Amino acid sequence: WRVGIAVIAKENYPLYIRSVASQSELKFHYTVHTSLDVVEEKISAVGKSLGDQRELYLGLLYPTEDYKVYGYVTNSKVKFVIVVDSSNTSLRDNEIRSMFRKLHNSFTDVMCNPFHNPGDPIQSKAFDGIVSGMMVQTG
Amino acid sequence: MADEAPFQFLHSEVIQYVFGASDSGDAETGRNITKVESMGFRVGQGLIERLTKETSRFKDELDVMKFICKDFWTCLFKKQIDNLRTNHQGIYVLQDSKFQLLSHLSAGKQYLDQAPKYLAFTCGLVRGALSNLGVKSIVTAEVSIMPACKFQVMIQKI
Amino acid sequence: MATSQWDLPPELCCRPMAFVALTGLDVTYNAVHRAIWDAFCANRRADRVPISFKVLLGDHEYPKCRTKRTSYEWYIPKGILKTGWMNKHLNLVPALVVLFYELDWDHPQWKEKQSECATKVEIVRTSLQGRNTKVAVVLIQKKTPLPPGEDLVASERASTLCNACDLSGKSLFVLPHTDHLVGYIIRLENAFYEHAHTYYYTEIRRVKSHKEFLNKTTHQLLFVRHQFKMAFFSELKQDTQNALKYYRTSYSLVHELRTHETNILEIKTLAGFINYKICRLCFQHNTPLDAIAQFRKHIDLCKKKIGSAELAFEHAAWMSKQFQSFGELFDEAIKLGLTAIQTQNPGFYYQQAASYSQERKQQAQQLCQAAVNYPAPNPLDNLIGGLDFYGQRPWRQGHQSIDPPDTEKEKSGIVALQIKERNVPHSELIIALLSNAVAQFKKYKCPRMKSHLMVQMGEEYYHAKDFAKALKLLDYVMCDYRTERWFALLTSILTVALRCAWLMGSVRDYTLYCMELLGRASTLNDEQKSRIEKNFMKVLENEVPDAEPECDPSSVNAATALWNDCTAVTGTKELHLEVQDYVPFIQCKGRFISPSFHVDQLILIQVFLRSDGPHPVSVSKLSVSLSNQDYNQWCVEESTAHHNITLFPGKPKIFDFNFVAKIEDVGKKIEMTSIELMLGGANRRLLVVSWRGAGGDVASAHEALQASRSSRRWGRSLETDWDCLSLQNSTMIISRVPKISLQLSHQPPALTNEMYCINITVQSHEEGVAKDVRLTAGLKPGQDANLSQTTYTTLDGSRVCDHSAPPLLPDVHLGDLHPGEQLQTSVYVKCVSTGSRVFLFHVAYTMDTLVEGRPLVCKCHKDETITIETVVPFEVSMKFVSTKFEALDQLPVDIPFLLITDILSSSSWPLLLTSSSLQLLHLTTSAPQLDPQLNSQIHRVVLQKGECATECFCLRCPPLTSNTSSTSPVATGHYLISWRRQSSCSDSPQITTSFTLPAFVMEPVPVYINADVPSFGRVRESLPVCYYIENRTALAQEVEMAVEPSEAFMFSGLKQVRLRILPGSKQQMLYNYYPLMAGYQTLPQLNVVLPRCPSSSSSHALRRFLPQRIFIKPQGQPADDVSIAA
Amino acid sequence: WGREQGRGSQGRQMERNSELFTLTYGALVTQLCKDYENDEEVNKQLDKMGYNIGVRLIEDFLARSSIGRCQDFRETADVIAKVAFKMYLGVTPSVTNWSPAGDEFSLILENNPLVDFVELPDNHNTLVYSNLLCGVLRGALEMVQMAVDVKFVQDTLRGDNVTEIRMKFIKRIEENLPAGDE
Repeated sequence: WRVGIAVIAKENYPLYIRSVASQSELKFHYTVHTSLDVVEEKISAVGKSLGDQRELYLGLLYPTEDYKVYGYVTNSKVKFVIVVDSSNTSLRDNEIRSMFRKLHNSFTDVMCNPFHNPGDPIQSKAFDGIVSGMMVQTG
Repeated sequence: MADEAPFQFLHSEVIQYVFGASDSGDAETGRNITKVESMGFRVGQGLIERLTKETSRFKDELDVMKFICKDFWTCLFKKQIDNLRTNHQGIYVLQDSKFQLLSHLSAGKQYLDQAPKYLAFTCGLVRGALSNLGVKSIVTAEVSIMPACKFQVMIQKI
Repeated sequence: MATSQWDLPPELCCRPMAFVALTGLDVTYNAVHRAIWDAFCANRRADRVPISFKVLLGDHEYPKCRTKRTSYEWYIPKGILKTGWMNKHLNLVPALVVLFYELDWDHPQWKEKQSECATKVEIVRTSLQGRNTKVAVVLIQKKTPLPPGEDLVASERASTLCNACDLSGKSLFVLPHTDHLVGYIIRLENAFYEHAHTYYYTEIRRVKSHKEFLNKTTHQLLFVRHQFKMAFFSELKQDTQNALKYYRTSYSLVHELRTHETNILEIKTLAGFINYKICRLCFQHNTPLDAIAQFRKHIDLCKKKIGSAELAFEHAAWMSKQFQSFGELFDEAIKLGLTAIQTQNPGFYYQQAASYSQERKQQAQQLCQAAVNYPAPNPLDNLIGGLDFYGQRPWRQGHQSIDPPDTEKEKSGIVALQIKERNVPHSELIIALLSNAVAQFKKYKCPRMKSHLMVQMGEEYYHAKDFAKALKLLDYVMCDYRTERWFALLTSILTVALRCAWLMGSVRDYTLYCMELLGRASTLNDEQKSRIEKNFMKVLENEVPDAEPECDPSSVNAATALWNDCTAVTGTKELHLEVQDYVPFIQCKGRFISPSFHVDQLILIQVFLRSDGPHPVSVSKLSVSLSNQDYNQWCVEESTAHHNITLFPGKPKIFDFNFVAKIEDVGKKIEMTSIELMLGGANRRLLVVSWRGAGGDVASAHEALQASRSSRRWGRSLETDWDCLSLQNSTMIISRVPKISLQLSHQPPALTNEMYCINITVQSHEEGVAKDVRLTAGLKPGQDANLSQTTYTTLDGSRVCDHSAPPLLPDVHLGDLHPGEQLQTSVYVKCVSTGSRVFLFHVAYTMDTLVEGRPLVCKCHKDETITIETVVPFEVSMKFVSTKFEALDQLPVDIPFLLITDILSSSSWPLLLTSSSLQLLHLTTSAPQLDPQLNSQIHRVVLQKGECATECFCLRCPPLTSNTSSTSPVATGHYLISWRRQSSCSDSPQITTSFTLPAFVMEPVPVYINADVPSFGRVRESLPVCYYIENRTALAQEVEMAVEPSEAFMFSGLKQVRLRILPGSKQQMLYNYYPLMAGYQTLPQLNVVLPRCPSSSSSHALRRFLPQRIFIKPQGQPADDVSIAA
Repeated sequence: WGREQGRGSQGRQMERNSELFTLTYGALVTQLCKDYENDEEVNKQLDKMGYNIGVRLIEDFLARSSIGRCQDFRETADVIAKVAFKMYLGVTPSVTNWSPAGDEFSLILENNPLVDFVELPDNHNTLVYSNLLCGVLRGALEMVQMAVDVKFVQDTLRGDNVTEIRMKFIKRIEENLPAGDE
């Protein structure tokens, strides 16, 4: 996969996972799941140290040979994870940021849909649309 | 734009709908209170999600509470909570000396028994907001003299 | 693990140290030499200079030095770095050769010795032809040398010796063989270190000097080589800063080389070497970030340098090794105190190494199948021991031009390598790396990363056909993914686990995984599920399930055999599966429909079953086990010939069970301990699926929570409501609701010590006879302990109960109670202390009832409690006063005085005081002989609240006997009052309350003076007053007495008199007073003095028993007998 | 409508509060969906509740906007669109599609605040999500002696690109009888 996007519930189970698959879908799942280690660590760090960064954007979680994993956590402890191919050097940090912001906005609308049950997997055309847009843009 | 009016009309209509005209038994009333409360809960979840979009992550419980008293309350009722007190053991008392949803009930004893109906939704709002911010709680409210109102938040430690 | 061609050579990985050769030491036979050698090499601590010593023979042959090339004109290098080079400078070519020679300054044959030494030196020099290696001489001496300069002989001989061996003075050392050996040695080796330094310095200079001869076109290899050599020498010189500098340049140069098929391996190899050195030094300099940066650069530069496609696996292998060795360096640094972080720790590098090994394996599998038979002659074994350049091909060493010299050789070489690769234990390598990574991630708080790697390990074990290990790992991590609800991942793990289970013929695991893969947590598509379901059914039918797809065919046969064996076993095969901790395709939820039942109600249990599998499943038996097994019989459902239980996909089925609770379970909890479901069965395989408690599984709790909040329409059908079905795994059995009423009547408050009466009326509203009605009444248990000490309960109100009566009366039989009847009884409680008490009235009885036609004898009971206050009935105050009503602080002996008692009622109910009495101690009545016991003055007196009754008794203390005479207070007895409530019936017992009279000190009166005075006088009429003086002492007493004049009286009689009174006798003095005024008058004061014993008492003290005043009536009135007490 | 043209904190504030309204309405609708058997009944209930609001809202409206009696239905239409909707929902629907008789017209909402964020699930294909509005209009107008018939004919929620409310004048209520709930 060249790029993948995932939304993870407060309790760390997947709410939404989508990737432009060029490699195995499964590997993407694993990548997102393992990245939660770092996310959790960063979240728990808040308030502990003085110089804790409390931005929602968590930045690059960890670099690996073939992809970069970025993280973002809402105040409701819902996590967004964006994974891009490490060969994809075109993406600047602030582009990633704006992707996350878009995701967050769209996610908030989903949360406000009275027919959506928070905690259920995300089934929303609007959200799908936003994500597809990003896939095209970055993929 | 008279922006609080639609909500107030809607709110009291919701109360009307759920509780009906006649005053039914305690058990029934209890169930209805829960119903309204859970509606508030869901709305609170949604609102807080929007409200905290730009704010940076919270430091701790107290930080969250302050946010509820300031920004959240302002968003709901265009005013802040007048007084926040805590025993530092997970109990917070939020006092609103002029609570919007009671202001139209004319003051005086005879309405005091009606008050709980009009507080349930807001209790739900607060509980929903908190739970979405990862703070499990029980929220109750009490009125001593209209339209002043105390909301008590009891944090559930898991 | 055997060393492979990809391992870095030890000469590269070791820490280079200056090499110094020691000659002239015979360490085997010569003890002194042995000692010296040990001092050099034995336990070298870090503070010693980094030198590696070797003992060599004096005539040791050092590697020949090639004659130095004067021009590089026609020289084409054959490779970058000779394989021998590093080792040569580490172990073969010394920086310094030290010759040890035993010679004391005052040696007799000095001359001979000196020349012998010189020749030895010469031999060494010749064998070092052309090298810059230094030579030094150490004289081993027996004598301790004198301080420098003092031993003239020594200095003189030293210089001659230097000349003889043509050594500089700096190269001649003396080693006195004394007890300070180590000290000397350390000084020596520091000196050697100096020499080594200069040696390597010159070597570096030498290599540098070649530079100007080189040209960029033909000698790029040499640029790399020379930089490397300088770096290496710098390391030997312990100049790591410069070493790093040289290595870096060398590294960039190596990448400037033009790469092509034939040299790419060599370039990568060298790049790898240099990179390793750089990273290692960076860590050593504690600049880990530089190390990481260098490594990243290295990888980015080399990633794409794959080389020939047929040998792609080599590249993967090499990459893997790069990551592994960096990981090791990193780990090493951490062991030396570097701190790593979660996102930057060696684990990542091991993991990457592993993934490259996996890549290697895949490529090997693709590329190496083709190769058939190993080419002969073997292109890989090279006649002249090993390669002479690192990273070259054995079949074309030294070849540097772009295309291979001999395409045939090239081909066979490749084939040989491919065939060789086939024998590489890839999985073994991968697993080793993975487990390294696991260890790291465990350390750096990455549980999920850890699990992921363990999954990979499991899968690798599976590929390596070690199914047992694979299954163990997978089963271990599965639950993490299950509980965190990552079902896609869970499914993939399960599928591998399923294969393992099948291949091992492990029926249990196989069935379990089938059940979960068919369940809602599985992301398999329908036909995959159908396939698995088919196999699942086969297991139930005791047939051999089909092999999983992708199972490696070679293992399939073996597995099939295993299955055949275990199906062959005769008899019904039972298989028990605990599925609670999984997400099985059959869901089960049980509940008591109410959290509590009355014992006379039918207890209802509902069990909901639902299958998520693709096809209907038939169940042979469903049973619920309860905490009390006796009920289990009622909670069984079996499918029979005409009715068989079938679960249709997604269609929940409800099973209702009911039973009647046992009496002995009243007040107890009944819990579901488990729910069991039987599939298959008779002469096939019997599968018993069981859930703990009331069922549910790993996923159901979350589903329930979500369902509760969802906006779906509930209550439409079970299908939709399934998720929000909640479990209720226990119920409380409570006793039958009593149909009797219980009334209590009494008159609070209770009075202390009275027999307080409580009337109880039990009224039956039962349809049947309430049998064996029993009353338990009295103090409610569990109150303040001393209440039970001060409360007594009895049924007998006719007499005051004693301490034997219990606080609580248990099980008073009241007989049977017929419908509509009522019965009454009274209970009496006696509270001897005030305060409030809670009293319990518990009426129990048994009823014969029918529950669903089944007879049931149930116990019912009704409780009432009342709180009763106990107060004192009255306050009693008692005081002793003199006959003149003056308060007494002591009791005068043998002189009458008064006891006055006040009884103040504080009871809200009228009290009847029947009588009172005194129990005297040390006291008697004033005139015992007249009336021996006092009779009560209260008799059937009724006191309302606040009213008071008073009694007065005249008492006296009998004359002191020796034993009673004391100055300490003595008890004077008790005052007893008998009483009861006026309201209480006449035959109800009297309560006697006793009060202790105050204790007093008895006061003997030695001389008692009293007077007879009429009750009144009349103005101008004679008034006779008679004084008595009684001497109670044992001595005769002189008494002087005088009457003071008074304006109220005239009197006749002795105005002043002096008389003596014998012991025990009494003197009488008569005075005739003549009152002058009417009204209360003070009598003339009588002054008494006892000259004999003035101490005994003041005249006042003597006077205190005398009346002081008297009433004088006016004149001329008729006498009446109104008497007024004086 | 505040959200699109974010007008600083003032506008945001208003937006926030209208969110409270919007979300509360959403909660109400879903609650009704739980309480009632089918969408039709939910629609009916929404209309009824709207009516109850309408009859009370009208005083508030007249008080806020010192507007006197309307001469005719056209004027009423304008007041509803330009004043009422603006005042309470912050949107100004356009008034179009007058029937020749001038007794029927459409309110076209480019943007319906009630349905922000809403995505209808498939099992609610007959739900008229915003039906409350019909009730409100009906109730309010009845208080000013106008019996009207109000219904949604287009809805963005159903994929139409605008939301259209159709209003039909029925009759003038002559005697000023107190309007009770129905």
